[in-house]
Amino acid sequence: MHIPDGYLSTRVWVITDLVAAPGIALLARRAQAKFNHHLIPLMGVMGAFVFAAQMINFPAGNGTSSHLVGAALLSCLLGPAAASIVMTAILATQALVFQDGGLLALGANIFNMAIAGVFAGYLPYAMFRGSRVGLFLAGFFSLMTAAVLALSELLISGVAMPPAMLSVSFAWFLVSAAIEGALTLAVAVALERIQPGCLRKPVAGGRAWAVSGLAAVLLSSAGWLFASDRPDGLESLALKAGISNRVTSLIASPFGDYQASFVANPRLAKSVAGLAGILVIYGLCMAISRAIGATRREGA
Amino acid sequence: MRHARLELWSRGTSFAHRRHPAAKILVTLVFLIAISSLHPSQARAAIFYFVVLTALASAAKLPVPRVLLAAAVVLPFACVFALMSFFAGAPEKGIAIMVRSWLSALTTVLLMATTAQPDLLAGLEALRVPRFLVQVMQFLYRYLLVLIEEAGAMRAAAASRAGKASTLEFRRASAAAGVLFARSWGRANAIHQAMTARGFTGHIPRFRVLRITAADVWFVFGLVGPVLAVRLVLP
Amino acid sequence: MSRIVEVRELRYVWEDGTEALRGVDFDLEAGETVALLGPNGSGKTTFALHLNGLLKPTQGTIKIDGLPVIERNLSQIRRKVGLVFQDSDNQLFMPTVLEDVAFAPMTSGLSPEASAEKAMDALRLVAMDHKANKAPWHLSAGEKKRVAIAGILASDPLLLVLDEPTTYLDPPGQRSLATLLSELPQAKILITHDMPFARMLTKEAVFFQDGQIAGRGPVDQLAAHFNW
Amino acid sequence: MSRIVEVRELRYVWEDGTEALRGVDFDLEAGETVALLGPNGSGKTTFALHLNGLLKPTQGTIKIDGLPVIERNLSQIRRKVGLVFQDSDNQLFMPTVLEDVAFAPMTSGLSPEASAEKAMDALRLVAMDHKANKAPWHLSAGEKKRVAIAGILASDPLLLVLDEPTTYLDPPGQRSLATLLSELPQAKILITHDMPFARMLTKEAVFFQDGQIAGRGPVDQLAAHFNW
Ligand SMILES: Nc1ncnc2c1ncn2[C@@H]1O[C@H](COP(=O)(O)OP(=O)(O)OP(=O)(O)O)[C@@H](O)[C@H]1O
Ligand SMILES: Nc1ncnc2c1ncn2[C@@H]1O[C@H](COP(=O)(O)OP(=O)(O)OP(=O)(O)O)[C@@H](O)[C@H]1O
Ligand SMILES: [Mg+2]
Ligand SMILES: [Mg+2]
Repeated sequence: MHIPDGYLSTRVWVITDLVAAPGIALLARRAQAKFNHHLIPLMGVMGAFVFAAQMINFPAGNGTSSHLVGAALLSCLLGPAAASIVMTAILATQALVFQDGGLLALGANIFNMAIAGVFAGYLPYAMFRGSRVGLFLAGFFSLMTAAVLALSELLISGVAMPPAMLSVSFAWFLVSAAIEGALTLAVAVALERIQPGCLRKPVAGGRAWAVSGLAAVLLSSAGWLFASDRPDGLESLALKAGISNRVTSLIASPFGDYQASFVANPRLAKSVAGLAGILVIYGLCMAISRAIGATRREGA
Repeated sequence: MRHARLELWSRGTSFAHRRHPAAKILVTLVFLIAISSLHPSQARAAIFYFVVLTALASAAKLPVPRVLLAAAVVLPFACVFALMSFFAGAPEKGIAIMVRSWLSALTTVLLMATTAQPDLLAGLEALRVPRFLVQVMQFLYRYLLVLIEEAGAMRAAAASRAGKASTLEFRRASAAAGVLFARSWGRANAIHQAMTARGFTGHIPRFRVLRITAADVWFVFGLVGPVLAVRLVLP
Repeated sequence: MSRIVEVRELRYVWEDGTEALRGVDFDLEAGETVALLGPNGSGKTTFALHLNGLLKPTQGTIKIDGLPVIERNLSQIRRKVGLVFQDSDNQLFMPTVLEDVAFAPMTSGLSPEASAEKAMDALRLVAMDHKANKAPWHLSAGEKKRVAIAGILASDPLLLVLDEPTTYLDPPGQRSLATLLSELPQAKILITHDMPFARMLTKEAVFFQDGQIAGRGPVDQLAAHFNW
Repeated sequence: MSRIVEVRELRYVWEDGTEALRGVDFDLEAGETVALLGPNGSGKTTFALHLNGLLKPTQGTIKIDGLPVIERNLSQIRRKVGLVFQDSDNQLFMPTVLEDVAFAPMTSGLSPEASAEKAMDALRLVAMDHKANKAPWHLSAGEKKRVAIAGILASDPLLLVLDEPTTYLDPPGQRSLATLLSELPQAKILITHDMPFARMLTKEAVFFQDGQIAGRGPVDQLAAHFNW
């Protein structure tokens, strides 16, 4: 699930970083606005709790055991915006301290798990008004979304994979997602028993957020499928659908051709494109934080 | 555990340890970008990066073999993909993934092994990562050990009174997760109380003012230059 | 002498219905030191948490240095009251010892340099200045306790509230803590089960029982009366 | 008399390189009680964690009741050794006090009713039967300690290892714990900084220093020698 560095093509990691960075900046602002200053230690400790909870082994039958991933649980506990920030902090810590997941790939991992995974979990939770079905589906969809996104990013990046592996992967995802659903439900029930009222009741506004979040997820994942420049694994799939060519030419926007054509050497071009991508992300974040700072001063 | 070793290394005082964390993060990113686009055919560039990274590790007075080993944690996962590439008829792609992910991990390990955790956070803040996120990371790291230790101790306590932890069934395990949560929640409240008691009103001040020196500038250009030049020159 | 603490008819009920405090009246004058004794679960910690507004009374009033402990005054109150918690892990939350101790001076608006200097002075008082740049989670239990105390000293409180400060300290550590505290001029409330330690620091004690004050007087007399 | 504990040349290095134990030899006969004294950070807790295999020696061997402490024997060993952790928060992991204390009897195969009864007996011994249905993390610090001790008593071990069992206990609690322990026939290893408590329970002590045993002998003699 945690994509390390070295797997993703320049295009994929640049785009995911471009989506994730401002997304997280916005969510950080939202989470910060919503709670009082109680929030910082609470979110940090909840992140540590998810880390620690991953140490608890759940026997999954036939001698194997499994552990919680936690994105869905966090979104039921803290609401989606705060949960996204906590997951981001977890992913960054895992990448830096434990080399679990890459740094350039951090954007992709954040997008898959901290944004898409969290919102995909919150949507069913909100739709089923926090019932048990909702909790199970939260875990299920959260993991499924994150896993499918990770897989498509790898495929788009041109990671070679025998076609048979694809169906095996999907079967495996289904099983893991079902386990995550069961764990989310079991742990949430235990929490409610121990500390009644700790799960956040989904609010009306939260539902709108969840819907738009999921829509964004679906749109952008579809976008990547088509933006793919070397769709080894997905190639056959897309070709069968007969849409690949049409859409690729459709999306051939200036940015699609971002490989800085003025640099002759194609390999250097990739590095330069990467650097340029970083600069763009950086600039975007600066602009957003400026904007946030400005609105906050106005508000104060 | 991994973090213990990295933390131990990060307390060194070498030239690399003393560089501004933001400078080190920048250099790390440049290395990662260069490495991430290495092609299967570019063995010479890969070797060059390996040599530079190893030289940096030894200049930072780190135990080079153990650093190399620490970066190798990513290899088992990469092996799976290498095998898949092999079966998909593109073995060279698999090799490239293994090389790239190992070199990338090596770069990250070097960053962490030469940067103490508070400095790293200060560096992230200097690069304008949202302060709010950085502070959540600070608390996460601070209580990571405490809670992992508590979870471990709970497991041990169960084990020491029951023979074997695996006799816990699914429901007991979820009860344990629930207790861990309740205690984490309680701890978060206690921490907030302690912070409030000492004047916290939503803003955590920092006074470790790190200044960018000429040495930092040399450090960045001295490394970024060759790294990019090699990508340009070597076929 | 001015009155530092004035508590009237304080009641507190925990969320799960436990009545932890059931009408407590308590006074403390400037510079005085008093030991809070009493059985486990008698409400001492709950009482201490009220003194700087961390818990809101279910009923009753509290004044610190003449100032009512209410929302509006909290930031002033918290500058006056230094609370050393039972668990130092909860108290030390910054990435380094120095930053942690400098936290209170910094938030009170001092410059970084002045804060650092003040923090170093406090660390010297507890003999921990040589570990200023360590991470708090690398310290032994006793060292953590010392740093927690330094963090309180650095904030120059009017009143020190110490909740079982000798736990986990080895005997020499306990003695040096007693010496340090006895040299500080502030008013002190000392929650402890360690009678020799209490005797080293004060003659005056209060005895808690079932959320009420069951007696006030000389340590030895209370100890004899409650068979302590 | 049979030998309950036999430790030879025990060394332990923590992950971060701290040498916590540097060659410890230690013996204990059935029914004997010994106090482990020594400064903060001298390795006492690390030593205790080895006795039921929670830590694996970097070097050296440990035998409990003649049985080597190795993976294969752990479930037997753990039934023989009852460990009261330094931090009772780490020890209480079930949702209610009663369930926690009944945990060991339950897993040893007793019926739920018999386990609950056994647990209630143990809770009565530490005067905590009236809080049987409370959540452990809602207890006061001393109450937690009592429950932790009850959890060990309910498991009927051969050897009791108590890591600072008097922390947070009120003086009557300390005395009744001393009485209770002195009436138990088991062998006991008592880690403590509380000298009066140590003296109440045993004449024999071991002094840890820098991960080694720096002396073994009568409590008073060691205390005088190490200025304790
Ligand atoms: N968070 C909580 N929720 C519910 N009840 C609590 C909570 N904390 C404490 N209590 C209860 O309130 C009462 C008073 O607890 P308190 O911690 O003030 O006791 P104490 O005098 O400090 O005891 P000790 O000497 O053991 O520290 C006890 O009965 C305890 O069980
Ligand atoms: N988890 C750990 N990781 C690294 N070092 C540790 C760890 N736990 C303890 N140590 C170190 O090992 C040494 C021995 O610690 P230990 O906890 O055994 O001391 P102790 O004698 O029980 O002290 P105290 O009286 O304070 O409880 C200390 O130097 C301590 O810093
Ligand atoms: Mg208390
Ligand atoms: Mg200890």
